[in-house]
Amino acid sequence: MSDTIQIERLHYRAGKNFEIKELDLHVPSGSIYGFLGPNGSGKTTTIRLVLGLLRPLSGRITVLGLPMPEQHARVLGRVGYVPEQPHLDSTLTVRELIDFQAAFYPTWDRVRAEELVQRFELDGGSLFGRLSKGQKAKLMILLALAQRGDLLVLDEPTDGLDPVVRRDILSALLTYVSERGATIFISSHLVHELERVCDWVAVMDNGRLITEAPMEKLKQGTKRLVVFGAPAEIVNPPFRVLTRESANGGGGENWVVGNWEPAMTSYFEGVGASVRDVIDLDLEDGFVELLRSFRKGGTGR
Amino acid sequence: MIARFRAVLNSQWKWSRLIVVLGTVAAFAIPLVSLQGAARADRGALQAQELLRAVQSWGTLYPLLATALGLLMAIAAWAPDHRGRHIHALTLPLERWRYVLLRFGAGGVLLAAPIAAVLIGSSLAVLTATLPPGLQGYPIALAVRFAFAVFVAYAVFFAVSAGTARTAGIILGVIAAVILVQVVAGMANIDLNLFGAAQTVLLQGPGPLAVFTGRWMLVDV
Amino acid sequence: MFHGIDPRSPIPLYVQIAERVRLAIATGALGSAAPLPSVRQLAAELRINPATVIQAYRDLEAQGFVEIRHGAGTFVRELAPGRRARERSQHAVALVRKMLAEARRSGVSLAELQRALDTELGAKTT
Amino acid sequence: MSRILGLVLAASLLATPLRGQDSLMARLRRQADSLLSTWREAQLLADVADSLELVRATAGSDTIAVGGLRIIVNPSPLPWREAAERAWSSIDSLYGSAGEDLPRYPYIFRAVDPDSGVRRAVLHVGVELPWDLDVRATTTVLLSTVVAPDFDAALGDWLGAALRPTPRPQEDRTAVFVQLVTVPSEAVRACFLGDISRCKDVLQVGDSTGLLERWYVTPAEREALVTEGFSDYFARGATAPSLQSCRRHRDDACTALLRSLPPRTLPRPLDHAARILLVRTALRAGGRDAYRRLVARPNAAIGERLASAAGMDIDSLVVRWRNDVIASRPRPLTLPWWASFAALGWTAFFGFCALRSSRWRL
Repeated sequence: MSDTIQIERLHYRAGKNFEIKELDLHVPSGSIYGFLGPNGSGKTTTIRLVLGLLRPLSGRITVLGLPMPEQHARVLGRVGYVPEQPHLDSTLTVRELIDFQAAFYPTWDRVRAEELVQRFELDGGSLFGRLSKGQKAKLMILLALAQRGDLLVLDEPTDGLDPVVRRDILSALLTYVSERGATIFISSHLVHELERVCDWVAVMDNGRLITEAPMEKLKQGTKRLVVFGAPAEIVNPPFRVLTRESANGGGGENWVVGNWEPAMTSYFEGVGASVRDVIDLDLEDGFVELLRSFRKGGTGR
Repeated sequence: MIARFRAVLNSQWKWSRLIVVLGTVAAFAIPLVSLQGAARADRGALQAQELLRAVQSWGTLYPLLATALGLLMAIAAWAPDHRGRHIHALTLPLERWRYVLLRFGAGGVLLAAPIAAVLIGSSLAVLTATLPPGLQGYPIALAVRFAFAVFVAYAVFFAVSAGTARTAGIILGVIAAVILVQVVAGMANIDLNLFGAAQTVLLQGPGPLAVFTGRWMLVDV
Repeated sequence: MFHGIDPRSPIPLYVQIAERVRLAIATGALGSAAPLPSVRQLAAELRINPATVIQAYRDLEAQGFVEIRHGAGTFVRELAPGRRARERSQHAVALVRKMLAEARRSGVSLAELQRALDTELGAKTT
Repeated sequence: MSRILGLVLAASLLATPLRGQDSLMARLRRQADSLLSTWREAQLLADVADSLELVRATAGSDTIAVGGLRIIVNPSPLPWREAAERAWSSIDSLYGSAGEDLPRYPYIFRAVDPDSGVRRAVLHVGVELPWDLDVRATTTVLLSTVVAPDFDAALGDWLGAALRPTPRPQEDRTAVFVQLVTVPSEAVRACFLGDISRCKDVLQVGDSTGLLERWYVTPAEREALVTEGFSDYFARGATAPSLQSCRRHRDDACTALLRSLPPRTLPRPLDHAARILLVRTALRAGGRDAYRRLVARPNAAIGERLASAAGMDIDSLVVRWRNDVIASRPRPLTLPWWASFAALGWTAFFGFCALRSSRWRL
């Protein structure tokens, strides 16, 4: 299964204070790829690099099999992009914006566009500047979907929108994916939304990729263990210790571990400790723990 | 390619509607007004001299109108892009130079309206006015000169506003440097006449602004 | 039928969906040869990844509950009579097991649990 | 002179006691006599110097004779021979047979190196010119030094300018055309439209009585002439009130003012270019002896002299003159051809600069 987006050893620096070093990222085609990360972690920069808006210092980016930014003209024809801030001109009306966009994409699907205009209840004559935040988001999603692209790059599409609008957008997105089998690269802060929709997850912090794994593997693999009698130093465990704190009251310790398999409880007997309980973590807790351990330990994968 | 050009043309038309309409009205009115007042046959032999003077004074409006049209159209072409920090344009599936060419062409097409208005206005003016014997109208020559002036002005301001802030900065920097050197030379009373040199380079000869200077005479001997 | 699907629970979504379908079949809410919602419709409605729905339907097909006819959709298969009863009893056992784990975690002894069950069941039968 | 002497005396009186009174007068008289003798001596020396100068200027230089033209030049890279031939051809075409009288005295030219700063003896006779001129410039120098032979005052007054051969007659005709069209005078316009008698009036070759009415026919012209041409001249003194009334379109006031002008100061509607063109037309029409006939009777009326020179009556001469002028309408001053290419070139250049606008802007 080839990857829709491949980034190898990407190196980019903007000014003095921010830098992306040695970034490797693979988005399998047909997947819905969630891109998690705190503000300022380089998500938007990475997206702009993928779209050829920025020029990397070194490294290779391949989108839909073509090198970027060299082939940006051909690639962008098959990519729908929804930016974080609305990038459309506020003095044009919705109808004009749709017609403008239609002229630039050979695979433009006029029927879908009209259908989405009805569904999103957008008024063709109103100026883009006067639309509400939700309507603007809907219009940008409409433009991205109506292009019938093979890849949708969404930079916090539903951020700060009310649940109703979010629901409309998500269902329209998912309908599109199931029809066209397109790949979605979505960066968001709404972890629950990603948890529900994505089958791949990547976590990025301060310009470095912490982890990139299928959603299930990440969720199953991250557990909180209640451990008693564990020695201070543990020798190369099969799993990855993210954090290790003494539980408040009751002498045990709370561990958070990654890459966990159920069979690994036997390792603790070998070390003379006992695992009282294995608690599942949802994506949000897992994400928070990952970030904390990464920032403390600074270890990568 | 045609659909893309039409799309860019529509958006450009929406942004520069006012400029084009006002420009066209002005371009149509100036020649008519310049001849109307002065072509009174009852002034007898004085008519020729008065007519030439009037045409001469009204004539200075054409280069001004041409420069204004070029400047405003260039701004109308690039202001929205600058506001959106060019992201929308850069995500469109075409090379940058092709997009810029579309913008340039769209502006050019829209500027055809005022140019046609000058041609029609001046032809009409020459036909309706009773010219004194010996004087002749040159509507086409005037319209052609106006067209070149508009396009040169448009191209200059288009290049400046299309460029990033850096290129605009460079151009302004050069101008500022020339002025500074001239002032310093003036103080140190070295007889260095940069303005004169710049003027000859730009205005006379095949300089870019040569088409602006010269005789904007709708009616001449 | 699919309300309360919880993406945050450790149980994967496709497992939850498959379970709900089996339950519906077991309780007779889905008669034999009844059509299941299409992948696109269910994905849009529940706002989950279509691949998840597909995987759930495949598991069900593997377990013999449904058959996927390409282009026409997914339909419940003709089940042997005993199959529904066995399914229902399996579901009951799963419920009890979950209740026991919950009781242990909250420190409720087995005897107390037994007494609560009798009173609850007693009240129901009279 | 006496006043200064008085002063000197007063000063000396004040400065010195009175006893040497008579000796002062004797001394001044002796001084005056010695001054007189030195002055006469200087006179003699000057004459000698002039003759010497003449010899020196012409010594060691060759003379070039082309037709009636004889010029003495010092050896220099200037193309004298060719320039002389060209000059002579246009002199001959203008003056015809009268050209032969020119050699009465040769013209002296001395070419000097324009770059060298070395001090040269001042040349009192002949013309000094830099030697880096091309043929055209040298010809023009020659033509401007040649004076029309026995050119009389009456003709000079009428013409108002020197009659010189010109290598480029076409420019004069277009200049006259522009005048005929733009001069604010009804008579000139009538002439332009074909009324030959008006043409004769404005050229001042016909009947020259009542010129004001002939030249400035309509009140508007007269008023324009007064208010624009002579407003400051009449603004002072006695004529001020009539100037005000003339400004209020009172034609009689304007006419009175114009009449009050001293003779021959009333501005002629056409300037000298028109009249020079008329003379040229006459000389060209009259053949080789036309010039001789023109200057033959200095006190005859200008009209008759021109007619006799041209060998035709004055009316047909004026008709020919007018046809020449009408035929040479100036080429319409549209955009020069290279300007259009330059404009297109600059448009393309700046367009290209825009195309290079960098794509990496974020």
